Amino acid sequence: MSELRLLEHPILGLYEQSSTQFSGDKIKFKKMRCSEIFNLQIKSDDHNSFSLVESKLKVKLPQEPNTTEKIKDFNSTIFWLGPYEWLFVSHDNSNCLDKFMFSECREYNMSWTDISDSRIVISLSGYDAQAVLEKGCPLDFHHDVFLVNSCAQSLIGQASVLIHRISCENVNESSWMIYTDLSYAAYLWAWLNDAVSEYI
Amino acid sequence: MKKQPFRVEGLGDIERNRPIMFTFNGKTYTGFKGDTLASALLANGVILVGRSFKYHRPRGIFGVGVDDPNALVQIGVHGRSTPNERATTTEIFEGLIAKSVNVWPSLRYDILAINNSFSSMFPAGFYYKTFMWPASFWPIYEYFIRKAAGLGTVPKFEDPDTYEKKYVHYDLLIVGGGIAGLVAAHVSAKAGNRVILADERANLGGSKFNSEVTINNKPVKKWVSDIESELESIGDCMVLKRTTAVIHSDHNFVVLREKIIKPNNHSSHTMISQRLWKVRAKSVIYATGALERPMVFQNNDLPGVMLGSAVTDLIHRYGVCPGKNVAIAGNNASIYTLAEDLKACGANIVALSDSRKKSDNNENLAFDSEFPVFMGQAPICAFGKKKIRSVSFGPVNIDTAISQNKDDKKIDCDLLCLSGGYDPNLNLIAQAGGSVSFDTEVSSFNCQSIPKDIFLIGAAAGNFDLQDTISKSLNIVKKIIKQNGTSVFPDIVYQTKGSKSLNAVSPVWYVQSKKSNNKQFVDLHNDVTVSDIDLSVREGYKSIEHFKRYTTSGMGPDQGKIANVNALGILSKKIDINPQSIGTTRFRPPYTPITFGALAGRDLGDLAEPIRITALNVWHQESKAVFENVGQWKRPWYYPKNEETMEAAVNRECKAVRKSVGIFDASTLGKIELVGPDAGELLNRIYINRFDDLKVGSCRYGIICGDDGMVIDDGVTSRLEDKRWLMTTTTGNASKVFHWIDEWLQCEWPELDVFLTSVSSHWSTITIAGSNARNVLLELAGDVDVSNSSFPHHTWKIIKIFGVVARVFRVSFTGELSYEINIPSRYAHSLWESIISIGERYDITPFGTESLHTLRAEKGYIVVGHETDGSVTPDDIGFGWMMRKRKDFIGHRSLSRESIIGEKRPQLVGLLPETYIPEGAQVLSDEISGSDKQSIGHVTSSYNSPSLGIPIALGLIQGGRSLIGSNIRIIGPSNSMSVNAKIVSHCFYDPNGDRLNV
Amino acid sequence: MLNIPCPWCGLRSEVEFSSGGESEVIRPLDPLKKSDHEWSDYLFNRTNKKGWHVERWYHIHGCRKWFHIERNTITHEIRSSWPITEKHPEGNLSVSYSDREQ
Amino acid sequence: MTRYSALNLFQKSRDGHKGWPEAWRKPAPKSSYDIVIVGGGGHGLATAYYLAKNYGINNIAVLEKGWIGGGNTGRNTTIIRSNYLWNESAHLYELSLKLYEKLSQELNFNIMLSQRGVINLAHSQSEMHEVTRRVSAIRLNGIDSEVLTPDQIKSLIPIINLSSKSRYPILGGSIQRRGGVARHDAVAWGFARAADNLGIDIIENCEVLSVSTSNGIVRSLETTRGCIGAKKFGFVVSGHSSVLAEKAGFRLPICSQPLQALVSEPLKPFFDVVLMSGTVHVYLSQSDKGELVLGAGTDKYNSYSQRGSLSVIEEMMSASLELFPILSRLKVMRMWGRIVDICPDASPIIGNTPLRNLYINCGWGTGGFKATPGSGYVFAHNIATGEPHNLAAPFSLDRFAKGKLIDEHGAAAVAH
Ligand SMILES: Cc1cc2nc3c(=O)[nH]c(=O)nc-3n(C[C@H](O)[C@H](O)[C@H](O)COP(=O)(O)OP(=O)(O)OC[C@H]3O[C@@H](n4cnc5c(N)ncnc54)[C@H](O)[C@@H]3O)c2cc1C
Ligand SMILES: NC(=O)c1ccc[n+]([C@@H]2O[C@H](COP(=O)([O-])OP(=O)(O)OC[C@H]3O[C@@H](n4cnc5c(N)ncnc54)[C@H](O)[C@@H]3O)[C@@H](O)[C@H]2O)c1
Ligand SMILES: Cc1cc2nc3c(=O)[nH]c(=O)nc-3n(C[C@H](O)[C@H](O)[C@H](O)COP(=O)(O)O)c2cc1C
Ligand SMILES: [Zn+2]
Repeated sequence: MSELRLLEHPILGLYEQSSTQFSGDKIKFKKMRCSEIFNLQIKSDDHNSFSLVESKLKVKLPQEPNTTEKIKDFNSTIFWLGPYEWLFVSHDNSNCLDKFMFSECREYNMSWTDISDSRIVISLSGYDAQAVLEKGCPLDFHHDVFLVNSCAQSLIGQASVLIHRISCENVNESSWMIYTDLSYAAYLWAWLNDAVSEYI
Repeated sequence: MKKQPFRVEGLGDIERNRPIMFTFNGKTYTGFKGDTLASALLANGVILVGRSFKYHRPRGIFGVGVDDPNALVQIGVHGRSTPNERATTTEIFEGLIAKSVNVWPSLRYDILAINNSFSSMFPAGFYYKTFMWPASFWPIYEYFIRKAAGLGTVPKFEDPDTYEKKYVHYDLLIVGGGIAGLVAAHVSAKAGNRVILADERANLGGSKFNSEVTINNKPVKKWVSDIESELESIGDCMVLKRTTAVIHSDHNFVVLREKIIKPNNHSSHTMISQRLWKVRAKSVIYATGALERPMVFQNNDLPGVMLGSAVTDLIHRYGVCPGKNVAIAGNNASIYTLAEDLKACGANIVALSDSRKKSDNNENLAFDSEFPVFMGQAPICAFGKKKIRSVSFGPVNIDTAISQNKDDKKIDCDLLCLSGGYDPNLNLIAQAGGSVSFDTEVSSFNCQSIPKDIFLIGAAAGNFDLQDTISKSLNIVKKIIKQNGTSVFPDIVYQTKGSKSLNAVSPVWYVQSKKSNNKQFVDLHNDVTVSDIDLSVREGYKSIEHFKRYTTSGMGPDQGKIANVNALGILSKKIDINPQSIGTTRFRPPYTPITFGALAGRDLGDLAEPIRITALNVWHQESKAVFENVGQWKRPWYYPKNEETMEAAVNRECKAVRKSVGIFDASTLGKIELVGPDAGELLNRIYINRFDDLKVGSCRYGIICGDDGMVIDDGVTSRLEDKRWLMTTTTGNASKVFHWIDEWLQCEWPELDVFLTSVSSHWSTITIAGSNARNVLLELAGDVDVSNSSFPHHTWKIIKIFGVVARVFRVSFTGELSYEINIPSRYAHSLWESIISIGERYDITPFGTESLHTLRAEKGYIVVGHETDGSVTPDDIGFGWMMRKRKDFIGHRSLSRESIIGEKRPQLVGLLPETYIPEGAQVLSDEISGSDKQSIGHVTSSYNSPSLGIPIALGLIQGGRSLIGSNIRIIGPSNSMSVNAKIVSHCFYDPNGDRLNV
Repeated sequence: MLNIPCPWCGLRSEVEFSSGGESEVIRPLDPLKKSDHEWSDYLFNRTNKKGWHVERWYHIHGCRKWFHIERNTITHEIRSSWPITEKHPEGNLSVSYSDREQ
Repeated sequence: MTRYSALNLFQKSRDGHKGWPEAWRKPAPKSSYDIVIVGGGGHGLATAYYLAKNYGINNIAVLEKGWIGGGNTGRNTTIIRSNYLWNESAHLYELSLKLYEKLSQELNFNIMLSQRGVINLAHSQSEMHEVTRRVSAIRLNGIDSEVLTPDQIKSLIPIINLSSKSRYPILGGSIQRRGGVARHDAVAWGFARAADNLGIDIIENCEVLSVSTSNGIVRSLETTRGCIGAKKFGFVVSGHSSVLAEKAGFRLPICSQPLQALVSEPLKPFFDVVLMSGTVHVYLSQSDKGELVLGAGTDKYNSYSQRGSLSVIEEMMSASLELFPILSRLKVMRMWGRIVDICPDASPIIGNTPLRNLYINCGWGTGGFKATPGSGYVFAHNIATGEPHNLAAPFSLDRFAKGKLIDEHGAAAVAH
C-alpha cells in the first residue's frame, strides 16, 4: 500500500504546468492558497451571536460594506461579503480558526462553514497591476475610491472574484489579492497571463 | 523622390524630412509622416479614388475626416487586410498598401459603370417592382444582384492583431478636443476633477487648429500644444488622441475606441491594434463640433468637388492645396476665409458664389475686383468625366437654385469647394436621449433638451462664436465642478483674437431644372439623388423613416453624416412640410464604424467562456482522458486505453463497474450546505418530497420543480447534523439552483431561519462503484465499520482517511454498491491516486461520463436535461408517488391544473429497439401509424448496453406506462433510420435492486 | 449598460447583477386554495409597466442580496433602491414582502 | 393597382418615373369601421389583407401610431424558417412559410424571399441529441429538415472555423433548405399596398390612447386622430401588447424586453446561408446589399427604451469571431434595439380576450417575422368568424390557466 498520508496537491492543472508565477519589471503575480477560509453568517437581529464572535476573537466584525478587519491573534482577515455575511481567511498554516469557533457555533444560531479549499488566491502587484484589473473588472480602482484594505466582490472577465487591496505605495504601484472559486482559477490565471502580456 | 505637385511649401504639420512610401491601386507614391492616405494622394494629384456604390460613378476625396463618403479603400494584406477603411482617417505608414473597393477590373475602367447608363431603370426601390417573373427565376436574379453588391472584401486569413478593453471611471468625460473641449478639460482638471478627454483625430485643436486665431496672445497651435502638455502633467487627467466616442449607453456609460499606432505596422508579430475604453462618467460633455454640409446640384459628385472645410484642413494641417484653378460656392461667411487661405497658397480663384443676397460684412466686395463673385447664386451643374472641368452657376429662388440652361455661366476649374452650412454633430447626444429641433437660422438641427448630467458645448451646441463659446463652456464646467463637490473654480481667462463668427446661412437645397437629367446627389455613399426623393414622395414614402428605407439615404457607412440634413431639406420642400415636423431618422450607435475585433476584445478561444476544471484535472489529463464540454466544465468523457475506440472504452469501463469496481470524478456536482433550525422546512418546500423527517446520518433522493410544476433538477440531500444539511444538485444546474433557493429564501420566505453556503469547490467528490467498492473502502476506513448493516444504502459517515476528515455517502447512480467520498479539494488528487493503487488488485477502472450515463440508463435512472426538457412533470418520469399530497411545495399547485391531470401525458418507459437508434428519434405507435404519422413521443436516452449486450433506450411516450408490452416504430432524422421496438419498463438491469443493497 | 445602486455596495455595473423581474409578483400564501385562473395570474401574468417599474435585482457577483429598484422602463433612469424585505423608502409602493396578502 | 413589373418599370423610366402612384393611400380616419386593427406592423397589415381577401370584409382600418412597419417588422434580422419542435408550432410556421413562398406574386411586390437555407449549429453532445430530436420531429410533420455533419457544414460555409480546438467545437447541425431571409420593409409595404387596394384604410400617425369598454365589449378607441368605433377590434402591437391590454383592463403573460441586432458595412458576397448557434449565441446572414446582419439574445430586463446593453453586443461579437475568426477587421455600421413581447413558453398568443369583441395577436417575441403571413391568415379567420382557426387554437390565451404551454424555449434558445 502507498504512504499513509494524503498530500496537498496543486490544483490548477493545465496552467499549472506553464508558469505558476510571473514576475516582470512592472508587474508580478502568483498563486497561493490560504490555509483556512470560513464563511460566517448571522441573522441581522441575533445580538448574541454577534457578541460571541466579537468577544472570542477580540475584534469587531466589519459592518461597513466592502471593508475588512484584521484579527491579529490569528493572522487572519475578515472580509465583509454582504450584510451579515463574512469571509474569514487565515494566512498561516495552523488550523486555529476552526478549532476556536467549531464548538461554539453549534450552540448558536449562526452558520460557520469551512470552505478552505474552495478558493484560490492570486496576488497581483506592480506598476501595471491596476491597469490589468481594469481590463476586465468594472470596479473603480482609483485609490481615493478603492481604499487600502478594503475589498469588493465583482467580476474579472467572466470569473466571480473577491478583490482585496493590500497596499498602495503610490498611485502607480499597487498590490492586490484576488480570491476566486477553485474551478474558475485556471480560467482566471489564463486570463491574467493573457492580460499581462501587454506589459512585458 | 517624385515631386508632390499639390504640396504647398511652408504649411501644415507634416514632417517633411520623413518621407513615407505607400502604394495605391498598385502604384507607389510618397507622402510624409503626418499625412493621411487622403492628403498624401491629393498631394500627388490623385483625384479619382473610388467608384460609387450603385452606379459606379467616378469619385474623389470629398471631405477629410469621418465625413468623407467616397474614399473607401481596402488596406493591408493577409490577416491585416481591412475592408472599407477611409482614406481620410488612415495615417500613412511605410509600406502601406491600399486599393479602391467595388471596382472591376480597375478603378479607371470599371465594367459596372455601365449601370450609370441604365440608371433610369434603377430608381430607388426598383427591386421591389421587378424580378418577380417568372417566380422561379428569382434565385438567378438574386445571384446577380448579390454579385454587384457590397464594397470591400473579407480578408482570407485570421487577424494577427489583438484588441484590448478597459473599464475606467471619471468625474468628467469630454468628447472632442477642439477649443471648446480643451477649455473644459483644462478648467475641470485644474479644479481637481478626474477628467478624460478624447478626440478622434491625431491632433487636438479641432477645426480651429489651422486658423490665424490667437488665444491669450498665443497662436492657436501653440496654445493647443501648451494646454495638451499641461493636461498630460495632471495626475487624474487622461488625454486620448485617435480615440472616438462611438456609443453612449445608459447612465453615462460611453464607449471610446482608441486606434493604437505602432511604429512598424508590418510586423508579423501580434500587436495591439485597438483599445475599447468603457468609460463610466459622472458627467459627459460633448464638444464634438459641427460638420460642414455640401450643396446639392447636378453632377455634384464629380472628383474635384470638395467640402470647403476639407480644403482648409488640407492646406493648414497637411500643406496640400488640391487644385490650381478653384471655384468656391457657399451660403455662409466661411467661404471668404477659405478664399483667403487659397489665395495664400497661390491658388487661382476662378469664381465664388454666395447664395445669400448680401454677405454679413460685405466681405464679397473685398474680392470683387480679383475674381467674379456671384451673389444670390449657387452652382447648377458640374462638368467633366472623371474629374471636374467646369461649373455653372445660377440664381437662387427660395431655397433652390434655378437653372436657366442657356444663361448658365460655365466657368473652368479643377476644384470646386462647397460650404452649405454647418450641422452640429449630434449623433452621440441623440444616442444619449437628447432631442433635436430644427433651427431655421442655420438651417440645421440643434439639440433642444439634454438628459441629466450630459452637456453640449461649442459648435456642437450651435455656437459659432469662439469667445462666446468659451464663456458658455466655462459656465457649464463651473456647474459640473460644483456638482462634483469642488468649490474652488480655477481662475483662468481665455482671451481670443482674430476669430470670425459664423452667422446665418441661406440654404440652397437643390437645383430646379426643366431640362436636364443630370443627377443631383444627396447621399454620395448610397447614390441617392434628388429624383429618388421625388419618386419616394410620389409613392407615399414620405415619413422620414420610410423615406430613408425606401431610398437608402443615410444608410451607408457614414450614416448620412453630411447627407441627412440636405435630404431632409429637399424632402421638406417636396412635400411642403417644415423640417421640424418631419424630424430626423433615429440616431444609432456607433458614431463611426467599429471593428468586430474591438467589441469582442480578448474573449476568444479558450477565454471565450471560462473553462472550469476540478481538482483532479491534472490526473485526468495525464491519463489521456477524452474530455466533454458540459456547460463550462471539462469533464472526462471516457479514458481510452491503447488507441481504443470510444465504444470499446465505454464497454470496458461499464463492465469493470458491473464486475468489480470503477472510480469516477463527481466533483462537479453542486453542493450546498444549509444551516439553521428551519432547513428541513425549507427543503420540504424546495423538493416535491418530504425532508424534515430525515434522520441525521441519512440521505434521500429528491426532485425539484419550478413553480410551473415542471422538473428542473434532482439530487441527494443528507442530514449532516440536526441543523446542518448538505444538498447536492446536478452539475449543469449547480449555481442556478443555489441562487434560485437563495431567491426563495430572501424574497419569499425571509422568516425561515436558514443560511446557505455553496461548498461545491471545497469538497471534491470521488465515487467508487461496483461490487468491490466496499473492499476498497475498507482499506481507507480505518476502524470505521462500513459493513452493509452499519453503513447501509442512503446513509453517510465521517471517515478519517489517513487523518483527513472525509464525508462518505453511500448512494448510487449506477445501480451498484457505491460510495461518494467527499474530501477537501487539496487532498483529492492524492486520495484518488491512493485509491487507484489500493484498487489495483481489483482492477479498479476509471470511468467517464459516457459510462456513467450508460450504467444509469441500464437502471432506468433519469438525467435532468435528457429525460426532462422543461415540460416534464414528476409524474411523467415516474415520480408521482413521491409528491406530498396536501402540503405546499414549489410547483405543487401547478400540477393539478386542468391539462396536467386531464391529459395523456408523456410517460417515461423503456424501449427495446432492434438496433441502436439515436437519442431524439421519434416514436410512432404501431396501431395508429398507417398514413397518419403522428409522433407519440421521443427517445430520451439510447445506448448499446454493455451489461445486457443489446441496444436499450428510454423514451417519453404519451400514455407510455399503459403501453408496456406493445410494439412501436422509431424514426430517426433521415429516411433510412427506422426500427421496430418494444415498450418495456424503464429499468433494464437488476430491477429488484439486489446489487445495491449488498 | 445600467449602473445599478445596490443598497449595500453602492453603484455597480449591470454585469454584476441579474434581474428578477417585477417586484409586484406576489405568491399566494395558500396556493392549493386558488383557482387555475388565479394561480396562472400569479405564475404568468405581468403588469409589464411602461414607465416607472418596481423590480427586483440580485447582486449575484457582489453581496448576493436581492433588493428592489424603481426604474423607468422608457429612460432606464433609476430613482431609488431598497432592501428586499423593506417598504419603499417613501412608503408609497405596495410591493414589499411585508405587504403580502395575509 | 398599377402593376409592378419589369415592363412597367421600363415604360415609366422614359418619363423619369413620373407615372407611379402612391403605394397606399393616406386616408383620414372614419368614425367607425366594421373592424379596426391596432398595429401597422407586418402582422396587423397581413391580418387586414386576409380579412378582405378571404372574408370579403373591406370596411377595415389599420391604426398605426407611427409609420407602418416601423415596429419590429422593420427592425428584425429577417430570418424565416418553420423547423419548430412541437406539432402546433410546426404547422403554424409552415403555413406561414408556404404563404411566404408565393407572397411576392400574391402581393405583386418583390419581398425578396431568399431561401438560401437556415443552418443551426450543435456544439455539444446534448445539442446533437436536440438536433436529432428536432429534425426527426420536423420531418414527421412533413417539413424539410436534415442533419448535417461538420464536413457538410464546411462545404456550405467554407469560411467557418471547424477546429476541434475551439472552445465549443462544431459537432454538427441541421439545415432547413427552404428557410432563409426576406426584405422586411417590403413585407410591410407589400401587405399595405395590397390591403389598400382592397379598400382598407391604413391610418398612420394614429396612436390608440385609451380603450372604452362596457358590458364586456369594446365600444371605441380614443386615438390621436379622434375617436374610432368598430364592431370588432384586433390588437397586434407586439412589444406594446401589455400597454394596450392594460388600457382594455386586463393583463397578459408578457414581458417586454430589448432585443438587439446590428449590421456591418457592406461587403462583397462571402456568406450564402443563414447561420444560427445557441451555444455561442449569435445568428447571422448577409443581405443582398452586402451587409452582414447579426443578432443575439435579449437583455434580461423589462424595457421600452429601444436599446439594450453593450454586454450583449460584446458577447455576440465574440461569438461571431469564434465561428469566423477572419471577420475580426470588419466594422459594425449600425446597431439597434427594439422591444419584443416574450411569453413564458416562447410561443405566441392568438385568439380571444376577456372582452367579447376584442381579439389579440402578440407574444411573438424574438421570432415573429417568419410568421407574418401565417399569423395574419389565422388571425383574420379568428376575427371574421369569432372562433380560432384550427392551427391557432392551441395558442389561445387560456392555455396558461390550463397549463397547456407550448414550450419552444429550445427553439428560441437562440433568439431569431
Ligand atoms: C432585433 C430583432 C430581431 C428579430 N429577428 C427576427 C428574425 O430573424 N426572424 C423572425 O421571425 N423574427 C424576428 N424578430 C421578431 C419579429 O420582428 C417580430 O416578432 C415581428 O416583426 C412582430 O410583428 P408585428 O407586426 O406583430 O409587430 P410590429 O412590427 O412591432 O408592429 C406593431 C405595431 O403596433 C404599433 N403600435 C403599438 N402601440 C400602438 C398604439 N397604442 N396605437 C397604434 N399603434 C400602436 C407599433 O408602432 C408597431 O408599428 C426580431 C425582432 C427584433 C427586435
Ligand atoms: N466645424 C466647426 O466645428 C466650426 C465651424 C465654425 C466655427 N467653429 C468655431 O470653433 C469653436 C470651437 O469648436 P468646437 O471645439 O466646438 O468644435 P471643433 O470642430 O473645433 O472640435 C470638435 C472635435 O471633436 C472631435 N470629435 C467629434 N466627434 C467625436 C467623437 N465622437 N469622438 C471623438 N472626437 C470627436 C473632432 O475630431 C474635433 O476635433 C466654435 O465655438 C466655433 O466658434 C467651429
Ligand atoms: C436586414 C436589415 C438590413 C439593414 N441594413 C442597413 C443598412 O444597410 N444601412 C443602415 O444604415 N441600416 C441598416 N439597417 C438598420 C436600419 O437602419 C435600422 O437601424 C433598423 O431597422 C432599426 O431601426 P431604427 O434604428 O430606426 O430604430 C438594416 C436593418 C435590417 C433589419
Ligand atoms: Zn451588493
